[in-house]
Amino acid sequence: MRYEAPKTTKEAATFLKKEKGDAFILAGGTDLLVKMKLGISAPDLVVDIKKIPAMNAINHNASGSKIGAAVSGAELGEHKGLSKSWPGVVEATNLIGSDQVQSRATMVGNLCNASPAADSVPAMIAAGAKAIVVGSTKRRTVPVEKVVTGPGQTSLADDEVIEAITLPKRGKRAGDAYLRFIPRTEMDIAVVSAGVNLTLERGVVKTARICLGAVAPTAILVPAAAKAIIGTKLDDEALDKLAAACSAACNPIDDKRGTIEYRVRVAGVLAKRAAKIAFQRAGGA
Amino acid sequence: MKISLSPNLQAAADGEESISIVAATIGELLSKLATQYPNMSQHLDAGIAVAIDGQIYRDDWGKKIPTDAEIYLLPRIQGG
Amino acid sequence: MGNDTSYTDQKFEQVGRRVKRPDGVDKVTGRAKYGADAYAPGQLVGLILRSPHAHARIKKIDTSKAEKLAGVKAVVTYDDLPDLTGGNRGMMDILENCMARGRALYDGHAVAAVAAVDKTIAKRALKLIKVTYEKLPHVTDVDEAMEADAPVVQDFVFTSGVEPKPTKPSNVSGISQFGHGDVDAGFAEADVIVEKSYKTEQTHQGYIEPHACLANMSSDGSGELWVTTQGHFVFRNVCSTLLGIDIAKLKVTASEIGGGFGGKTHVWMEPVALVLSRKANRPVKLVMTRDEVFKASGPTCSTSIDVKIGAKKDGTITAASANLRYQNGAFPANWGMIGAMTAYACYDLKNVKTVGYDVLVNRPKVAAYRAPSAPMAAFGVESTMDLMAGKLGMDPVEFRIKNAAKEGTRASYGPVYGPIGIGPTLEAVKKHPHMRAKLKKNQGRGMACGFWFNFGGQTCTDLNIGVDGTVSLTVGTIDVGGSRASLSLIAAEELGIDYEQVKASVADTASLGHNDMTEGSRGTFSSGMATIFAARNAVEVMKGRAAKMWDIPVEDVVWENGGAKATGKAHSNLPPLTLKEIAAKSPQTGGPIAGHNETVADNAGVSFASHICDVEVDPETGSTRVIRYTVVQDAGKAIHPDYVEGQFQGGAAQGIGWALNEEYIYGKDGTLQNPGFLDYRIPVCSDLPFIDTEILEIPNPNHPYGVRGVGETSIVPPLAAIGNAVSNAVGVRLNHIPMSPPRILKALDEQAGG
Amino acid sequence: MSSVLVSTTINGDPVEFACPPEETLLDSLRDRVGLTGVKEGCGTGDCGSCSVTLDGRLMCSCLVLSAEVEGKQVGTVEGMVQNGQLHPLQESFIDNAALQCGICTPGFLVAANALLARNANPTETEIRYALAGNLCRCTGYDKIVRAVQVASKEMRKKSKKTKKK
Repeated sequence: MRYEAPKTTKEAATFLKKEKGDAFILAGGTDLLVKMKLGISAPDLVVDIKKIPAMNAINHNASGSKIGAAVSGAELGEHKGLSKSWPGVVEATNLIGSDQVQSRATMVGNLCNASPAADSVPAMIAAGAKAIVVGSTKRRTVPVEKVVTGPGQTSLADDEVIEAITLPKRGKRAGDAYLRFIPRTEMDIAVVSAGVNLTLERGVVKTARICLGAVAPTAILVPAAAKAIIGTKLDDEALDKLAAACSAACNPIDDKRGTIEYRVRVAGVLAKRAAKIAFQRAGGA
Repeated sequence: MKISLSPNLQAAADGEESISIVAATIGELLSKLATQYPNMSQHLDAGIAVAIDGQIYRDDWGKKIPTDAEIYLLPRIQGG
Repeated sequence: MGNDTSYTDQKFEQVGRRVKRPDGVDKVTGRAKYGADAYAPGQLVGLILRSPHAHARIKKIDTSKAEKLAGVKAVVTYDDLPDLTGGNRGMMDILENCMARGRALYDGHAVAAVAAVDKTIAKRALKLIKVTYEKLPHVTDVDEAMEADAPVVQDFVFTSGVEPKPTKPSNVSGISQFGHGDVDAGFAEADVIVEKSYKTEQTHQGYIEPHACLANMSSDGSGELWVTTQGHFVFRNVCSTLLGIDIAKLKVTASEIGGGFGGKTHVWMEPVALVLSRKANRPVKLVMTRDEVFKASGPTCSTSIDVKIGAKKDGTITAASANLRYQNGAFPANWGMIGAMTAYACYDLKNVKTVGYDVLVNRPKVAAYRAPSAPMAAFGVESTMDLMAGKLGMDPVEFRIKNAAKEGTRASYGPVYGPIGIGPTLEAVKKHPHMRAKLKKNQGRGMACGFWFNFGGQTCTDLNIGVDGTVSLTVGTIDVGGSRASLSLIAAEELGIDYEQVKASVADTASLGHNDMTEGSRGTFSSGMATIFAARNAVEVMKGRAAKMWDIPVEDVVWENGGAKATGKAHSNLPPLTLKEIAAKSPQTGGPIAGHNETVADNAGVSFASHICDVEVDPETGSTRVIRYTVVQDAGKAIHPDYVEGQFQGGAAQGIGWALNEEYIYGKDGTLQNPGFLDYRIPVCSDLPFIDTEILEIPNPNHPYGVRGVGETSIVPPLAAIGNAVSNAVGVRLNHIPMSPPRILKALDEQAGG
Repeated sequence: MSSVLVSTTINGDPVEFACPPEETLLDSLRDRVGLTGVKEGCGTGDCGSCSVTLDGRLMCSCLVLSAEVEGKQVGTVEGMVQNGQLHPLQESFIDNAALQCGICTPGFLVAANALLARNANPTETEIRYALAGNLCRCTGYDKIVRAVQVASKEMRKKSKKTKKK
């Protein structure tokens, strides 16, 4: 195995392009090193992106936010402006693992690991986040929901690296929230999760995006669930419809972490609870 | 003296709930048990514990058995 | 022998103090050396190749490519571990578990091993070993394994305990029955009968330190083994037998142990390390990875249990029975038998019958786990006790008090009890403020009782007094949870000196006589007993020395307050001699002063506990949180109360994990799906509340200080206590452990639907 | 296989070692630097026994490649003793019987120290969540949480005293 730590994103993409064997990006390493330990991955090349300045920056201003791919969960959580604008996204990222893992784990790593149960991903998708993708020859911007195509699979080309995640401009009457279910209080992978992002106008939900995790091969946006609450004050009837739409959208599997039955049922419960939090954060009564 | 047997040892003693052996010590008791009940050998190999008035002894041939004591034989067990 | 072990009521100066442990500084600074912390010049890295199949015939193992790889110094298979057991099937099982012999019996069963100059080469060598398997049908569930058409795990196993002797091999290795009276008559007498079946899943001890050793065999046939173990003397004897080494020529040194809970009472890979070292003629370090620990060490049984209790309207139990089916992994054992012995041990029953079934499956060889077999049986019995109390309209504590065993009760496993603590723990629960604390919505309170035998066993202890009057106490029982502190307190108590003047350490196998494992809660009990007598032995020596110093008859010397005193008017002018003064003159009065004791410390005194638990259940997700927990247990006498509390709390925490989240999950292919701490979910710090403790001291009549073992019983009640609390919180009775959120939600749904 | 040469600072001391590029910081610390206070309980970031600080941040050394620590500051349990004095957390763990087998203790100490560095007066809940990445199987965490509470109080008292001076 070779280890490289380039100084620019372009350089990183070029390393990837040139490598004939298995090449992996190393950001926080909290997935990659586990796979290496368990013998699931045996990289020929590891490209450490933490020495790339653009990857380490958080830009947050009135026109939106940009979070570098190497920014750790802990750094994200310490950013007051982001935590105020996008509490759901920040909390979701901060739920990944222990304090030890938070010092290392990144949103982009969480995304590119392409687990259906990734915590930050439903929150990012609900928030309308986009990924800035840099290849050896060109750059492009992709909605986060288009990055993961299936368990362990992404739409990125072999020479492409995500440099940063952008979040849209945040208005006043807006709120987001993310909840996941885990059997313990910490250290577990989500059994099922829900991210909700909404805006209000005169106390009524104007726009909404609802995304579920761990209930399908990828995180899924549920437009029907959004529709169920748009135009409402999030009354019980709307919430029940939201929950039903979420449960209906699920296509989960039975595995060591949960059953189909359980995931379908609890997806609705969590979406309801997350919607209530997002509504409150948006100033809804 | 009367020696009570735990149910799983009874088969080796022709199904009797208790047997009669006179022994001054645990060692004597176990050796007489082996000669008088050859089928006990598998249990003796696995280990037999001797309860004297409710106190369980696992390995102690020299332990004296009071004549009026309640003697109960049971399988030997492991701990964690 | 001949030491009087009877309890005598006495005032303690040292015993009962919460002193600093002697290994504390080493352990907080990182200086303490555990199994993986030893290094030898020229050491090789050992790795084991394991079966990926639940059950397979091994047709061929081709090691030729691995042997040729540069840097590989030894490759071994079962050919390198010939059968030297002389027909001892139990030893053969251990050997076969260390290395498969023609058949892989479970996912993770060792099939070959390598030793190489570094980890990278060793890993590459493992990949070069080609094993040709023929997959065989497998079975991992205990009930399925008992079915007539189940795949037979071991063809040498015929069910014992049945007449006539079976002619066909079976997965049921043994059937054991316990009890007394006539249960049929008892049930006929009952006003109310409750019957229920339960299942518990397999759990692992989950010690944080993986198995690790450093083996160093010499070409002269002698060897050394550094290893993390609960019993280095037993490891020495087992490894010597399996490998044909003279016992005296294998020196085993126990490292600090990073948790055991029964899981380090067996050898798993130590013989393989020794064989690799012998073949390579170099030291070999072998350390399990976490997934190897889960797959190839010894977890506890999964079980399936039927319980039936009958009672009169006034709450008197007229009969109780249970069938207990315990899965022992791929090798025969008697864990079901032990479950059958413990099930009703808390109660005074006229008619009781339990039948234990020991069953083989394609899972790893089961080892002891803290009060082995008792928690599952208690889950069934204590859950049913609550159901019965509910049917009778009685308070569950009162119902248990009414039926509790006491001195003179015939135990359900046979003998008659001496003084015991079940009644007092129940009375303490009844009085405890926890029982009266208010509960909120979706919260519930449960309680349950537990029992464990406790053991003593072979023990050997040395006590040497230095010329400066300080004392080295050398014991042979592994210190798992702070016993060096407790034993030093005992030595100080006997000698009449301060704790600080005693330093306890654990000897290697070349330096002390045989000691049994630290198991069965025996560490402080049995080494404590040997320490008392070794100290009394040393006191006798010192009295003799004092007599010499004074030039008076030894009969005129007594030992008081840490020194010798001359008695009688003739010597009233002689000021007492302190231990220190006697020690200082020891070179001139006969040489070193030592005390010694070897004993079989039987009679550890049975132990009982009652636990109270509050939970909160989220009815929409099935999530359960333990919000308050209290342990009440009889310790006989708490030598070092901090570490007694620590045992109570640690056992309760393990029980809580077992009750709620921990389980081995096998796929349809018979492979383990969750061999890691991510998905084998032991409780984390934020999962638990503070665990309150109440130590009761009902002296063990057969220990000079009244000590009972305290290490194990605390894991017995939690499963049922939590089950009872969940039932009281949301009205559903879970009969399947762990009570994971999907199981609870399903039960809630079924309740709402039906 | 070509090794990487790593120059780093460990517990304040300059250290250089060569290792394979795939080697974790955990393995290098134990097998090359001789700091065996850093323990491997799982190797997958689930138990926290290998906790270290890297430029002041708490992490699992099993999830860090040694090549990554070039030019950085590594802190381990061995660095907690200052001028021959035990750290208040170390004292408190001994005094409050917060360890039984002790294998998890170095990781807990490093994690608790990182917690108190950013939050001098944590609540019980904050302590429990901050230590959730460290598994202990012996204690049920009771005495560990109490020991951290005691140490935090002691450390606040001490820092008040030094401020007054």
